[in-house]
Formats: sequence, C-alpha cells, structure tokens
Amino acid sequence: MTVLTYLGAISDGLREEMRRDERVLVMGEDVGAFGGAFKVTDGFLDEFGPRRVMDTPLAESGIVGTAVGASVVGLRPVCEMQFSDFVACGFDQLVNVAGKMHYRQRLAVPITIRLPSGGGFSGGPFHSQNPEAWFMHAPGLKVVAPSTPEDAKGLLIGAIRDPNPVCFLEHKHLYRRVKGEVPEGAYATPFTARVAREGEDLVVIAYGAMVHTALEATEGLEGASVEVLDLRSLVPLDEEAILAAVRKCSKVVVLDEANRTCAAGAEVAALIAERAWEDLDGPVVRVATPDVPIPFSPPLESAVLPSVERVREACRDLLAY
Amino acid sequence: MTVLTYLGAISDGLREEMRRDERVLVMGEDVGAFGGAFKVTDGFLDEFGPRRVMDTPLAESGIVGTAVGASVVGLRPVCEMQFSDFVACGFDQLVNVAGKMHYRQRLAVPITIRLPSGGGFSGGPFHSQNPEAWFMHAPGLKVVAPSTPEDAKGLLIGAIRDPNPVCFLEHKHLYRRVKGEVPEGAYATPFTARVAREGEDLVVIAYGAMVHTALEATEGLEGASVEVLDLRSLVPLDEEAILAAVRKCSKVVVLDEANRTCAAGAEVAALIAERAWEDLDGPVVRVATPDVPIPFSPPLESAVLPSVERVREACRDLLAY
Amino acid sequence: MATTTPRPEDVLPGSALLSDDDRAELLRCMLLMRILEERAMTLYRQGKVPGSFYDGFGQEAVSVGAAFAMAPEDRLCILHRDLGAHVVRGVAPARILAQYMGRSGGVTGGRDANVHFGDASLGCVGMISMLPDMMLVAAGMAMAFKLRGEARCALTWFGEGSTSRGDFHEAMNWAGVQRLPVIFVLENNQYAYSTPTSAQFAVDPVEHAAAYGFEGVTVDGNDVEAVWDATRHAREKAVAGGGPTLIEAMTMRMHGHAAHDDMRYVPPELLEHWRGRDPIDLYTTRLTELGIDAEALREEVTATVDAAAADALASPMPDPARVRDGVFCEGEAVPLGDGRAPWSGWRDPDRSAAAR
Amino acid sequence: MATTTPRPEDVLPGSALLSDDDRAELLRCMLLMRILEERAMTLYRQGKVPGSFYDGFGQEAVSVGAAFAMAPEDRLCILHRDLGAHVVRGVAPARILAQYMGRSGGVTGGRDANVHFGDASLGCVGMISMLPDMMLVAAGMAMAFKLRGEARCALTWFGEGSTSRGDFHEAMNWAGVQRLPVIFVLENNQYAYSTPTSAQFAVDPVEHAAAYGFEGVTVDGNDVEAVWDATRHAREKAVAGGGPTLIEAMTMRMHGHAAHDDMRYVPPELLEHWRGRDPIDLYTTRLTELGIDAEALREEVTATVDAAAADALASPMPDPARVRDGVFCEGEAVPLGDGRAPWSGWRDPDRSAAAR
Ligand SMILES: Cc1ncc(C[n+]2csc(CCOP(=O)(O)OP(=O)(O)O)c2C)c(N)n1
Ligand SMILES: Cc1ncc(C[n+]2csc(CCOP(=O)(O)OP(=O)(O)O)c2C)c(N)n1
Ligand SMILES: [Mg+2]
Ligand SMILES: [Mg+2]
Repeated sequence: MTVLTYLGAISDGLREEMRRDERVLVMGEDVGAFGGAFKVTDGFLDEFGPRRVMDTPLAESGIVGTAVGASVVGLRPVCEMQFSDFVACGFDQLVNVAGKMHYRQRLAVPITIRLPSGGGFSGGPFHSQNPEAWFMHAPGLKVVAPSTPEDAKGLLIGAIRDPNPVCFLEHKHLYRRVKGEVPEGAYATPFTARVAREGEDLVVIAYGAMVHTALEATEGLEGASVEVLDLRSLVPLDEEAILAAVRKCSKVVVLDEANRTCAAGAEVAALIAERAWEDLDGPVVRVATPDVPIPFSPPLESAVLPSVERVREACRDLLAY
Repeated sequence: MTVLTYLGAISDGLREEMRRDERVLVMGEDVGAFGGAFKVTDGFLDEFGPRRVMDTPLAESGIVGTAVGASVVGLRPVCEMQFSDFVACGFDQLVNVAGKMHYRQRLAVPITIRLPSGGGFSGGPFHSQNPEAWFMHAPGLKVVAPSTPEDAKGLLIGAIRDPNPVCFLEHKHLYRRVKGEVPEGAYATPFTARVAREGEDLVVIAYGAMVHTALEATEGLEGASVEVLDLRSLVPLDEEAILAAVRKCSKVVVLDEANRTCAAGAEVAALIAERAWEDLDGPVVRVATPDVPIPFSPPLESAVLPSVERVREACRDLLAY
Repeated sequence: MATTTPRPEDVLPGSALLSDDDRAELLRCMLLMRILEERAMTLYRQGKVPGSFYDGFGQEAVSVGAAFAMAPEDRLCILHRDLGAHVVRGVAPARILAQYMGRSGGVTGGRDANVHFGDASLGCVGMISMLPDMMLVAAGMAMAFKLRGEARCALTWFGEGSTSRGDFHEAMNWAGVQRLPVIFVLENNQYAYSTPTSAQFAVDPVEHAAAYGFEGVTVDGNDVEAVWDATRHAREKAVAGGGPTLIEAMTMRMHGHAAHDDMRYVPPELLEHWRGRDPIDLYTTRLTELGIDAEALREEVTATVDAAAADALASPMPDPARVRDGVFCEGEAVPLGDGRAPWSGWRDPDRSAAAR
Repeated sequence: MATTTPRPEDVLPGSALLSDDDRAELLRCMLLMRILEERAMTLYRQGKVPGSFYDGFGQEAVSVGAAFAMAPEDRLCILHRDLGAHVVRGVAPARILAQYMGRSGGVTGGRDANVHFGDASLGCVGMISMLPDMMLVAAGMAMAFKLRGEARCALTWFGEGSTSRGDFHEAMNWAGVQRLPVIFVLENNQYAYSTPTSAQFAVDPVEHAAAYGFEGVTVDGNDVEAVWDATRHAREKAVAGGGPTLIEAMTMRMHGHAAHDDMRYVPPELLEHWRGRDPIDLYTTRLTELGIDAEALREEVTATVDAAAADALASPMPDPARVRDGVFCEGEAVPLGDGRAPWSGWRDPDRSAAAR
C-alpha cells in the first residue's frame, strides 16, 4: 500500500498494465513529451517509447476510429480525450463503430477511452461536462466512474483488460484533491457498486466526485444513519446493490453531477421506482445539475453544481418525510 | 380539413411555412431533385428553387454547422438527416455549437433538425435508432416527437418558428401507415402533451410511434379505463400533464421505443417517482427496447421493439396489482 | 497534379504476374458477385429479403481487382458495392444469400442487414452505414501493423460522395503523417445516391492525396487487371514502408442507389456509355481471346449460386430467444483471422517475391 | 503549388490604401491586444481570473490585420489567439477584462470563459472550444450571404493543429463546392499545445486549398500590413463572387499554450528567432520612420487599459439567482449586428471602391 492521489493512481494503473501487457498503448493529444494535459502520462514516453505513447493529430474521431482498428488486430489502445467534452467530436466512431461491433459480428473491440470529466474549477461550458449518460444510452459500451484512488487504478486496469470498449470517466476535480491508499502491482476492480459508508435510515446513491459530496453532506447528519452507495460502474449497472440498499434504507437520494434530464441518476431513480417501489418510505429524490451549460464564473458554477448544502438539505427533508 | 398521411402532413407543414416565410430553406442530402430519401420534399425544388432546397455534400457536421451559421444571420434552415442515425456524425455541432449558443452569448439559433427515426421495418442497427434521449441530455436543444399527422404538421411549423434549435423526430414507421385529418394552412402546435385517450384506472405515457402501440394495446383492455398521454414534446417536457395524469390514474406505464437505459422513459419515470410518489398505487412500469443495437432480421427486431402484446401484458399486470 | 493513369507498360509487368488460372479466378469472382446479386435481387422481389437491397452491378472489377491483390495476412473493410471482395476472401455464397435474407446461416446471423457484414475469421471488418467511418478503422489496423513492424497492409473502399465527410480527412491525414501501410480505394461511380459529383466537390477527390503527402492514382475501374495492378503496386509500396496510396477507380453505378431507386436523375446516355463498358463483358472477351472458356465458368458459377440459394433458403430464421446475447464480448477478444488469397503469386515464390 | 507569397508589388497597392491614421489604428489595436493580455495575465496571477488563461502574444498582427480588412456588414468568428479582432470590431476594453474575470460586465456576463466570447451586436460569433467548429459556422454565414445575393463575407481564424479535425475538411469542401464568400485564416504558430507540426500533418496545410478548388496563400503573420492586404484581396474576391480563400499566416506562439504551460518542449533558439520578429516592434519601427508617434500611442493605450482594469474590477460578479435564465431564447431571434470597421477605406469612397 502506498498513498497516491486519484491522478497518481490512474498513472500507476496505466503504467502497471503497460508493463504487464505489451499490447497496451496510449494515444491522444499531447500525451507524449508533454505527458498529457493533466500529466497522467508524465514520464511514459521515456519508459515506453513513441510506439506505445503516441501523440496524435488533433482529431477525436481519428483517435477513436484508429484505436478501434488497432484493437481488432490485437492491440489494446487506451485513448485519452484531452477533456471529456471533446469526445463529442468522436461520438459517431464510439457509438456506432465501437459500440455495435461485437453484437453485429462477434468481433471484440478492446479499447479504453479515458474521459477527464466534471466541473468545479471554472472550466466553463466546454471543459466541465459529464457525458456518461450519452454512452449509457448507447448499447455495447461499458461505462465506469471511480471515486477513489484505489478504484481509479483498479477500474482502469479492469477497463483495459475488458474485451469491450470502456468509457473511463476520471473526474478532474478529484485529480489532486483526493488521496488514498492504493495497493501495489496490477489488480482489476470488478465493475460493481461499493458501499462507501454503511447506514440504515437513508441511502445516497452516487458515483465519481459526488460520492465525496455525499459523504461530506451526510457526515453525522443529525444522528441519522446514512448509507452512501458508490456505483463505480454505470454499465453494467449493479442493480442488485441498488435494490438491496433501498430495501435496507427505504429512503433514497440519487445524486449525480450531470445535467439532470436523462442522466445516470434518472436511470437509477427509474429502476428503483419500478423494482423497489414497495420498499420505499418516501419519494425517490434526485439531486443533479439543472439543464444548463456549466457556467464559468465561480458564483454561477457553484449555483448549478450539486453542493454539500443542497445534498444535506435534500437528505434532511427526506429523513423528516 | 384534408386527410393526409403522417409523411404528407410533414411535407404540407414544411411547404406552408416556406410559402409564408421566405427565410425558411431546406438543406440535406438528396432533398432536391430526388425529393429526399422518403420523399418529404418531393416537388419542393420545382416550387422553391435551388436556393431554398439545397442538396448538400454528404457531411452531417457540415449540414448542422452551416445551418447554425445561416441562422445567426437571419435564415431559418430546416435540415434533413437522411436517417436520424446519421446525426451522430453531426453530434458535436448540434450539442456544443447550436445547443449552448444562446446561453453563452444570447445569440439565437433558429434551426430545425428533421430526424427520421425508429424501427419496425428491418432497417437494422444503423437505420432504426431513436436518438432523442441524447439531445434531452444536451441543454439548449428542444426535442419534439409527433404521433399524428395533425401534430406532425403543427409541431414542425412550431419548430421552424421557434427561435431555438429543435430536434424534430419523425417516426419512419408512421410515414405511410398513419393517416388523419389535418387542418389547412399554417398553424403551430404548442410543445405540450396531449391526452390521446381519456381514462381513469391507468395511464400509458408515450410519444411518437409508441402512442399507437399504446392505444392498440389498451383498446378495451378487460373493461379497464386506460388513459394514453401523448407527450408530443420531450424538451420542454410537460411535467404538469404527466403529474396530473398520474394523480388521476395512480397507475402508470411509461413506454418508449428507444433503448431502455437513460431513455426519455427513464426521465419520465424518475419525475413521477419524485413528484407523484404519493399518488402511485403501484410501481412505475417501464416498457422499452432492451439495450441492444436494433437487429435486422424480422424475428429478432420484433423480439426487441415494444409490441402491442408486451404493452398489454404490462398493463394487465399493473391493473391487477 | 497528383493523378497518374497507368500506361500500358505499367500494366504489363503486373499482367505478366497473372497466370491463366488467376485470370479465370478473377472472372469467376466477378461472375459470382454479379450472379449472387442478381439472385439476391430476385429473392428481394419475392419478398424474401427484408429491408432494402443494394448492389454493385457494373462495379465488380473494383472490389474483385483490389481484393485479389491482398495477402492472407492483410485486412480489409469492405463496403456496400464490394460483394466481390467477400467472394475473393472466401465467404461461402450460401452465407451471403442467407445474410441478405436475415437467416441464421448469414454472416451476421440476421443481426445486421444486407451488405453490412464482414467475416472476421477471414480478416474482414463489416462496414457500418456511416460513411466513410471504415477509413479510420483501416488506418488503425495499418497503424498497428506499422507499430509492430509487420509487413502487412490494410485496405478499404469508399464512394466519391463519402469523401465529403470529416472522417475521410482525418483518415487521410492520419495515414499521411504516420506513413501507414494502408490503401484507400475510392470508387468514383459518379453518384452519391441522387447527388452528382458537381454538388459534392469542386475538384476530383484524387487530387487531395498530394496534400496529405502521398500518391493518388486514377485507374479504369472497369478493367479488373488495371485495378488489381494498381492495388498490387500500392501494396508493395505499403509493406516496404512507402506509406499509403489513394486509388481512384473510375466507374459507374449502373443500378439505383438501392432497389427502390429508379435513377430518374441519371442521364440515359451516361448509362448507355457505361453499359458498353461492362467490366464482365470486357474481361470475358479478353479471356476468350486468351483461350479461357468463359462460358464454362459462367455455367459453373450459376450452378454454385443455385446450390447456394437452396442452402440459404433452407437456413432457419434466427432464434429470438438469443436476441440479447453478444452485446458484449464475454470471453477473450479474438483478433481478425487470415483470409483467402487466391492469387498464384502468394504460392509461387518468384512471383510473390515481386509483391512481397 | 497552391502557395504564393505576396511579392512587394502585391503589397504596395494595398499599402497605398492605408492612411497614416489607418496605420496608427493598426498599431493601436495591436498594442491594445498586447497590453490588455498582459494586464489580464497580471490579474490571473493575482487570482482574479478564474480557470485558465490563453493569450496571443506575438500573433497580434494576424487578428488585427485580418479584422481590419472587414467591412461593418461582414461577420467574424474570432478564436483564442485573436483578441485583436475583438478590439478592431469595437469591444470595449473594460468588457474584455471583465470577461476574463467572470464579472457581470464581461461580454458573456460570466457564463463562458476567457477567450470564449463574441459580441453578437458587433457581428461576431463567440468561439466554442471544439476546434475548428467555427469554420462551419463561418461557411454557413457565407452561404446565407450568397443565397441572398449580398456582397458581404464571413471570416474565421484557426490554428494549424485544428486542420487535422474533420470539420476543417467539411468546411473547406463546402466553401469550395458552393464557392462561398468566406475567408479562412490559418494561424500557423508552429505548435498545437505541445504538438509540433511534424506530428500533425505531412504537408503544410495551405497546400489543401487547391484540392478544394480555391486559392491558398501564405503571408508573413508578423507583418500586419501583409496580413491586412492578403485579407483585403481575399475579401474583394469573395464579394465579387470569386469564392473562398485560405490565408496561411506564418507566425509563432511565443507563450505557452495557456498560463500553466512552460513550453519546455519548444527549442529556445526557435523562440529567439521569432523574438526578433515581434510584430509590434517591427511595426513600431516602421511607423516611427513614417513619423508616427508610437510612444504616444503606447501611453494612450496603457492609460486606456488602466482605466479599463479599474472599471472591470468594479464590475460585480454575476447574480446566481439568474443562472438558469437564457438556456433558451424566449423572444424573437435577433441576428448578428454590424461591427466597427476602422479602415478609412470604408469611409473614403475612392479607396473603398477598391475594396467594395
Ligand atoms: C454519414 C452518412 N450519411 C448519410 C448516409 C446515407 N447514404 C447511404 S449511401 C449514400 C451515398 C453514398 O455515396 P458514395 O459515397 O458515392 O457511395 P456509392 O453509394 O455511390 O457507392 C448516402 C448519402 C450514410 N450512409 N452515411
Ligand atoms: C476538438 C478539440 N480537441 C481538443 C482540444 C484541446 N485543445 C485546445 S487548443 C489545442 C491546440 C490547438 O492548436 P492549434 O489549432 O494549432 O491552435 P493554437 O492554440 O496553436 O493557436 C487543443 C488540442 C480542442 N480545443 N478541441
Ligand atoms: Mg458514388
Ligand atoms: Mg498552433
């Protein structure tokens, strides 16, 4: 065990897997000499050389499409989108080429798309998006979103080893803010949910950065015992863990940072409303970002992103229900 | 009143508005001499000429992006995607350029994107998709999806007159299968829901082609009185109409043709679970297409698309709940 | 000027590498494509082919000629006018007809439609509808070959209309800047659905190649040996580290975009002109002069297609119970396999030396 | 060979159209861009500018020179190295500094970040991050002008790295096949973030123009009059129905990609070389020779920026209560307005005749 930042854990996982499996290569804009916009691949060029650490042209469709091609002839590309927002420019290749390949012709596409996502640091409308729901709505893509350094490393290694295209959502606001113990060596974390804190009166279901918001918001919340479920994986979605938590707590707040409509949180809430309805002692409360582009100016941005206060408020009201 | 097919009503609405407003032009692949892959613009080239009926290069990003440009200098482009599936190739321009423009700089983008969508005729994985949920999850875009000829004409005219980018989902399987009375002249239908059939025991909430599936499935369903709510507009979503229907019926089946996860139906179910929970006498049941690419072969396709039988089954079970 | 039309002396050395058996095989593959598509069209008219129907009537030389230049270890992305390439790579005729009919015996087992298939075990990636997305997939395969230092190449086809899409540019640029062993075959059949080239681009797309740093060549797309030879040259260059080639094959789409399209928008004299240049007629005449019995070949192929149709019709519809299987790969990821490569050059050491 | 570097005799007639006031204005705009960005950088270091900070230090001649050739009724999409174009079009300095600081007085009222703005009332569309998406928006504006038969043009800028994206191709092809009155200014500043041109493309991107059917010209991006004159020529051609032009302005990004970037990856001698070619120094010398008091201009501009900074700092942060407003337009759609066009040619009938 060593203590690493969330960012350091991502680098560590990528490095370990590249050492273990020579089929793995990283490709993206400025991932080579510069080590990536966030320095995730800092030092990789020196260790693995230009054949396995590739600076690509500025072309997201090209990054995803060529990665698909490389993967069907035996490589394991890990693509970095400089910001998850730019995946919109490679959307078609990801959704239509990569996502539907195996179903159509039994040809596996083992690629990983690293998506630095989320807001909270005045990135503005084009550097703060949470695109995961688009990909949850695209059959054939897996989607994972770690909240801790340990899971960031393990889920990234799991994504690289997975024979399917995996969208790996790494939350930029966690990169250096979150530290934690990380096991040495290469290990794959299963694509399942994790109980971040046990509780009995209410459960907050979240993923990524919002897990930390949930923990902070419900820390010793007027003596109530609040469970926090960290989904970790959105596709596959750990339905059993969600239903079990609702069965146990009977009250649920679904929290995500993405724009509210048709977000991951909507799917979780809909699942509960259909399959755990009898277990509920109150409405399925959602806390999310309203349907606005993420504004740049700090007072505006913090007015839309789910805050500790808003989550605490929502939990208080539901507990009092 | 004249009787028109759903397809004919779309043509009629487009023609009427082009006659009324010379700022309106149509652009897309093969919309000119050929009249569009589905013949929606048949005869338009002769009536309006090549400056207002434009055959574009095969480039969806180009179609959306140039339409945005034309719109901010005063035109009202109506873009045809040959199949809604291809909008994935113009995704970035639609979501990031068109959708976020007004919020960022108070510049209106009055464009309409016609999206021939949906399955049911062996179109296969790339000619059968229902992409609406992607755009519901992209702030700044409106999304409408008519189910009748009258609404197809009125919502299209409403979309063209709307000062915002509007995704107009026209269901291919309704084009020639559905006929109905259509008012003459130009009229705009509001972006609100419509009660397709009054009822008291259960409400089926649907839009587009699924409205017809819902009506057929619940026709005289063992004497039960089943309401069918036709959403017509997904953004804005008529929350009041949805909540009122649930308040009245207490049992609800949410039906859509899109892949289940994070679909429009998930949003509607989540809304009900939060804001109408106390009015429910049973779980919020969802009927949708499972998360698979739409297969080509008839027995496979009909095994995944929501059928009259599946909907009837779901209603029966819920009524008996 | 990027364009160079191969002069006879260019073609000859190539032709010298073709045995009579090779020539017979080239004709056989073109005939098989033609007769399979004619049969599929009949099945379509009989209501046995769901959805829509696309063919490559009149373009047989482009897919057959180019695929014939590919080695077993090469990889292909085959498009919607290129049934001949599937035939060359070894897809059984019965599986092709079953594919059109959405039967369990089809290449995709009824999951994808008509020409949207590729036999992964034969080194082919099935196309998707979005054009020309496969150019990037082909570039990516070539990128892997280059990174691993393998003397292999990737090839894909696409129409002239598809060159307007951004993915054309991203793939061309990628191939150029990384000097990838990839061959892009541009099938200029004059139309994109109903859209003439005049609405598609201002300059013939082969002219783009130079600005990406590689060669663009134009060949007669209705001369199967010319297409084969240009592709063979491009492959030699590619596997030798010389980078990509854009080959523009000039041809004509002789049928509608799909079965429903009556092509009212095509001037009759244009069709008339090209009808006189049918690639199969041209090659039949040539081989007959060389003493090859083309008639026998046609009969053999017709018999093959008859048998294939019977097999395909006997194939059951897919089982709906398994419709949700395979959205994800549950086991190991199995890369593409090697394809059939009928050219004698791949067997004869001297000849193949010329190409390898 | 698409490239033509303007020879002196090309430049001269253009220069003859510039009055001393025009020249002073050109220098004033470049100085205003430079000093505004320096001030913004100071505010950034003081923690008053949230997020990241981008500037166009060393590239002032490209945005100022090109924008100076635009008429009031022309329309622009201004990119992240082009603050000078906002200045030319008439955006008040205080609103620019307030924009960087996310204040309510900023052009976007704090909704979008740093350089992501455009004053619609001055005929400018604010850029989005995705590069080079604005090329298509510019092409679309030009398409509308052409459809309505208006003698106006659209112009946008983009970097050499952005030419790798598909939208570059779709916009170039659209402009070429429809012969649109649009001007594409390619700012070749040698780097895309840390990526050198060698990893971006095999051939200089100006070479693409010919394959799209229009002219590509290369100019010295650090000579403001050369940039102005090339753009003026392109505009004349565009409004006369001559179609688009790709202008490649050769320059150098003298600062990091953004404030956090120390440019370790750039060879020092390269920076050294370009430091000697600073566009403002070059033009200051030239104007001083012509007897224009550059020092006075610098002092005036500095005073302007001081006052602007004070105003900007006095502007309150935006009101969170209204954060959800304006996702949709509720009223009438108001098209872009006309911008400031300081060139005397737009006033003097003889001179403007040359350009209109
Ligand atoms: C991105 C995309 N947009 C639209 C279509 C619909 N479509 C199918 S084929 C076709 C024309 C293609 O023309 P071309 O590339 O010349 O190929 P051809 O069919 O002539 O061989 C179009 C527009 C598509 N397949 N992909
Ligand atoms: C589609 C897209 N991908 C990635 C980025 C991230 N990014 C911002 S600027 C930049 C480099 C742009 O280089 P260039 O086009 O040469 O412009 P310059 O900054 O050099 O003026 C990159 C990769 C982006 N803005 N857009
Ligand atoms: Mg064609
Ligand atoms: Mg640059």
